[in-house]
Amino acid sequence: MSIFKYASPSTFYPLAGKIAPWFAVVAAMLGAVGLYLGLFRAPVDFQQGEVYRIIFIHVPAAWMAMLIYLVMAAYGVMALTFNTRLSSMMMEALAPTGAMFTVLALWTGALWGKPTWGTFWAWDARMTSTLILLFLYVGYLALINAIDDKKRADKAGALLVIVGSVNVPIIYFSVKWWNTLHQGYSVATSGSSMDPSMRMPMLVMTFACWAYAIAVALWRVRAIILEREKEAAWVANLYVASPPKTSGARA
Amino acid sequence: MIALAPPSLRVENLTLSRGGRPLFRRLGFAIRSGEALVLRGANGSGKTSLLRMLAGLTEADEGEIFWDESVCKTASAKLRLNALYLGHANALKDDLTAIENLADALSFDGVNVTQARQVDALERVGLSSRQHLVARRLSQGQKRRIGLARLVLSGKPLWLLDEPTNALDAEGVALFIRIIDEHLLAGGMACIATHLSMQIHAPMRELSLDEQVLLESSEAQAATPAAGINEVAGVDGAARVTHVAHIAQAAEAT
Amino acid sequence: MNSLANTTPEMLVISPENGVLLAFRRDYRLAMRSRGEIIQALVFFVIVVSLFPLAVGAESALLKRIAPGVVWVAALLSVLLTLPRIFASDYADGTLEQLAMSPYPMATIAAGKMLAHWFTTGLPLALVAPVLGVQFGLGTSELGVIVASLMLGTPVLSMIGAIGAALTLGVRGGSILMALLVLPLYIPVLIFGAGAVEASMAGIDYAANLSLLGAGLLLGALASPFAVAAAVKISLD
Amino acid sequence: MNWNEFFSMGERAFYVWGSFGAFALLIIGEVVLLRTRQKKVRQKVNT
Repeated sequence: MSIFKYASPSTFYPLAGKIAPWFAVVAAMLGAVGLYLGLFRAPVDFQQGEVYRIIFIHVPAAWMAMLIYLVMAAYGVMALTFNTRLSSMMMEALAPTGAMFTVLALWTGALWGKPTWGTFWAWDARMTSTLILLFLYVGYLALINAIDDKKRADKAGALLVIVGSVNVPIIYFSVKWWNTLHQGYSVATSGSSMDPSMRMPMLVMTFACWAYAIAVALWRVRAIILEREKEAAWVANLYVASPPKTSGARA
Repeated sequence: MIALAPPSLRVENLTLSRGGRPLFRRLGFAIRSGEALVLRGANGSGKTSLLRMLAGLTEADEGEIFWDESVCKTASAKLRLNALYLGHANALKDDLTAIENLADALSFDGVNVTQARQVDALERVGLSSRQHLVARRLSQGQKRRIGLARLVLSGKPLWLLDEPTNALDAEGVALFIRIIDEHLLAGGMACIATHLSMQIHAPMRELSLDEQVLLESSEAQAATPAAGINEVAGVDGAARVTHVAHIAQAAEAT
Repeated sequence: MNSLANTTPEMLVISPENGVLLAFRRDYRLAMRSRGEIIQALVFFVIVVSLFPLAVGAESALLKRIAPGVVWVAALLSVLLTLPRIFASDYADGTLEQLAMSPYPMATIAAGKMLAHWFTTGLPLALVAPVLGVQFGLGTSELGVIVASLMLGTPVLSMIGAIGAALTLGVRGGSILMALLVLPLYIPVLIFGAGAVEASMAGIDYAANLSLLGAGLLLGALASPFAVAAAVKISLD
Repeated sequence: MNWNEFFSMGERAFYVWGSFGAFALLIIGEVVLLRTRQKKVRQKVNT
């Protein structure tokens, strides 16, 4: 089928190489604009003063952490149903970035919690769920590294992320239930009631993170494709024709 | 009889690579009713993987398997219904006795066999006095014989056997030859992966996985020309003889 | 000697419930043959629970407050320890391949094996838990809620655990890896299970918790056999 | 625009710059790691 023309690694490799830099440039620009707006333009919050600016990276990071996991689950469904190797490679490419965003969300959440509630870790519902999401990422990465046969690792990883993604809403719901049962803290990101000049930087930063994640995932999937297709014919003549421009010309 | 219309198994351009290393590429062959195909090849040449593919356990990278001329995905239920796969492992539970293991295996095969016939089968394979012995205390050869008893009773048309005679003594091997001859005579089919020579009397062909060359068995007297012939059974059953070089070329083209 | 080979055998009825029943009876019989393992899991559960008073002191008010969490975490760990038993020995001796070759769908066989695993681990835990509850000073109604929550929760633990066990078959370092995969998914069951007991202690309505556990049981019963079957097929490939 | 007031972030400098610093560190770290991985693979392909 034509749609699978791009699903074969050999045709996707150059395509990814071409579009990844564009996303990187967009990410850098949006990131710069977002940081500028967030740090310089956004007004001081009457309650939390300057420290609230942390949400300009905390909230996008938390959203990205969740979004990337769900995108991985979508690729997982494709990997298991259409048996395309590329979708499981995309999963493997996205996972480290998703885990990074989760760590970033937890780190910035803790640093924001200390001045606001006096403790780095307040067992707040969203933060606890993000911590469990990090466990899911680590579980996936551990599983695919523990299985040697790539074909099995791909499918096992896909199944795990699909099962995990079914559980993510359940986890978020149960943690919220557990949190209201014990104490009522909650991260005060009342998104809607925020002053527009505060919401704008956050949106810009979110799109910056999207562009960044796409660029990094495409670059990493290129590395994964090369690692897996080392012996393939198309890889060999790929480098005979055009020596890589990054490092010195190879004999 | 095993089945009304004689079943046949045909395989076309089967490709499998393990850990980045291609085991075989665009492999094609057929097994007709009443015939045994013996898989030859060095260790790690993919004999077991090919058997497991025919058994519907392993998925091929490419290629189709035709059972009774209807194509089925390589790891499909239809294949599993008609095949009995005996791997290296004896597939016995150490805590169960010989008769319990046999009964369990047959019930999971979906076959209703009376206790009496199970005891007869165990007697036939020389385990009558040990049927209530826990499998842990049986020797490798005796465990293999439980597998033979299961073969006899399962009534599956296609037998996929991985080194069936290892750990069997001379008398055991003779017993195995008798059982498989009966099976083939009755119209059954078998695919046997082994490096030992098989004195099967029924028509037998050998497929060498190292060079992907299908050699006619001695009975068929087809002289093997110097270049080696890969006989790919056409749809109408007439053997289309294609030169091995052509196959190798096609393989590189993909 | 009549040759047994060519009499076509008569086929059994290949229906899902037969598959589940067959697999359950097989695994249950195997578990009974090594009864020691069942007792060991129970003893582990009792030991882990009795560690806590030694750790936090025997002051009854405190013990009563932590009782639900302690009992539930210990039950969860006991189930986790026995998960490899579902598939690992069958994978090792080659019987899992034969089960996969069976005309009974793998999902039914997996369901039967999960049921047998629950029957030999989860159920005994639920029955022993009240004795430990007394040790922690829980009232009779609370003991009833502990048993109810464990009866509803431990099957879900077996189902989710079976997916983890099947995925990590034959993988080096498999048991720790399996725990890593399975524990995050156990958290909702832990929250609602322990939450039910805590709610009953606080005298508030615990029916919601139990019904959510029941919902989890239903979702698990419908979805997990297919997930486990897929995981087994992947591991056997 | 007086810079040291900006950098003090209402005496919350540690928390704000700790967060933004981690943000920059993780992003740049990931890109650098990715670069080395690609270089390593390219060498392996060419040999």
